[in-house]
Amino acid sequence: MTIKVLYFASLREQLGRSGDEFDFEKDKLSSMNIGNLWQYATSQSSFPEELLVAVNQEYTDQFALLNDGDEVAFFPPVTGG
Amino acid sequence: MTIKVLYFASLREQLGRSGDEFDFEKDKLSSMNIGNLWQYATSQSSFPEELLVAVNQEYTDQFALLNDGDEVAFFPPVTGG
Amino acid sequence: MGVGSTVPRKILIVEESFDPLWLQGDYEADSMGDKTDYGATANFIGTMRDFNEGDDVLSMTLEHYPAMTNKQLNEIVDQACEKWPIQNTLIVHRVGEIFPAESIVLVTVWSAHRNAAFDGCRFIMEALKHQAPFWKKESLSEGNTRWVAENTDGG
Amino acid sequence: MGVGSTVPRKILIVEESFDPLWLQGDYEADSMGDKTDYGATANFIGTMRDFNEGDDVLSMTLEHYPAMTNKQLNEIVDQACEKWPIQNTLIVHRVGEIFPAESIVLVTVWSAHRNAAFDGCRFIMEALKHQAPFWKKESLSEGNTRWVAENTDGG
Repeated sequence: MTIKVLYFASLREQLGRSGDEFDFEKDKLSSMNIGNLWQYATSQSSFPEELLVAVNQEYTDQFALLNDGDEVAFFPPVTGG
Repeated sequence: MTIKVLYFASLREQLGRSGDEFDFEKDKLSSMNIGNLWQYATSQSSFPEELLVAVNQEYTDQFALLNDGDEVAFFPPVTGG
Repeated sequence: MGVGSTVPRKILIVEESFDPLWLQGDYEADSMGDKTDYGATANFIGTMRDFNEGDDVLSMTLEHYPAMTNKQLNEIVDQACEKWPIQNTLIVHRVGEIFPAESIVLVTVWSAHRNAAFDGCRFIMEALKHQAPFWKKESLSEGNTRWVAENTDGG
Repeated sequence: MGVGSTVPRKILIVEESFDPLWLQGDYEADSMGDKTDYGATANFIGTMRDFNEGDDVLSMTLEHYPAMTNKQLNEIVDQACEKWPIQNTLIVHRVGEIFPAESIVLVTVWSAHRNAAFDGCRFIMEALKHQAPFWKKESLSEGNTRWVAENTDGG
């Protein structure tokens, strides 16, 4: 069960990497939500209030569940335009 | 005492002319307002509700008074842009 | 007169077909070319359609009251500049005979901030439609002509 | 998917300096050149300023999340097209290193009616600012860099 994780902008710089690729057991993945993945990937105990998250390029929240092959992106508030 | 009157668009076509130039006695002019001028110039007894009027290129209404040398313009609703 | 009247602007009444984007670029290069403090430009282009009120329109003739047009458009820009922090404005309006797909009007507003550019551009455009002394006469495909009766709100 | 997704649009992410007015004219000629039924075009151009939060900004670097950028911008256009009768939309957004007075973003909306063009353009621009995954990092004149924290409403 593969999960691809991407980090952007200031978060990418803080973590010192632009992404991770994880291989979870099926049982473990089905018990995880986005908040758990964030803790697992970054060792940060809480989910920052302003942190944005997208699964497969669509916005979602920390309570969303995960599926095999998902691309999960964490990033700070967007500042385009 | 000279008053220049201009007519635009459909009003110009209805009247068959683009303007008039009137020379009034001082006493007569000082007793006239725009509504009176409209009647005098067009022989129309009432001031049409949608008719617009400008004196010296600024919008005003039928109750405004006149001064020597004024340029008075009557026209239908504007439709630019 | 308030601060509005000191804000730069260009107001152009043209009798020939014009390219609004080219005029905007040209004016921007001339009057804003050395500036790096505007963050927002909003424009509106009105284009002649080939239909109106259910009829095919072959061409239009735009009449105006030159002395008043200029005065009114300047006053409208002044009003916008007193409401919003506008840095520059360009207004171009066509007169004479005009054909479908040709540009009728361009309003461009430059500002440091996007709300001012959006609001200012729309304010000027609405005020122009309701106050500037222009009149449109349509030539219909049936061979007759008619004056456009009134501008609608936002139509 | 509603009617919105069938409305033509072009979404362009560019890594080099671009001329928004030229791109708009070029796209209009390509995709609207044979049309005589649009009466209103509204656009917004965002330009890099040389100051922000009281500091001199020498340049900016724009990062984005390519796969999501495209998806989000298309969804924003779809939403606009379901709200208003929009005929066509052009969005151009710059990424990479950018300097003062260069264009960051262009949003153009074509419609038969001016309210739809104005409202649609502004809706897309606001949604882009708050939803599209772009991030700006400023290089300041003191030699340091900083990430822009947040887009303001209409700033």
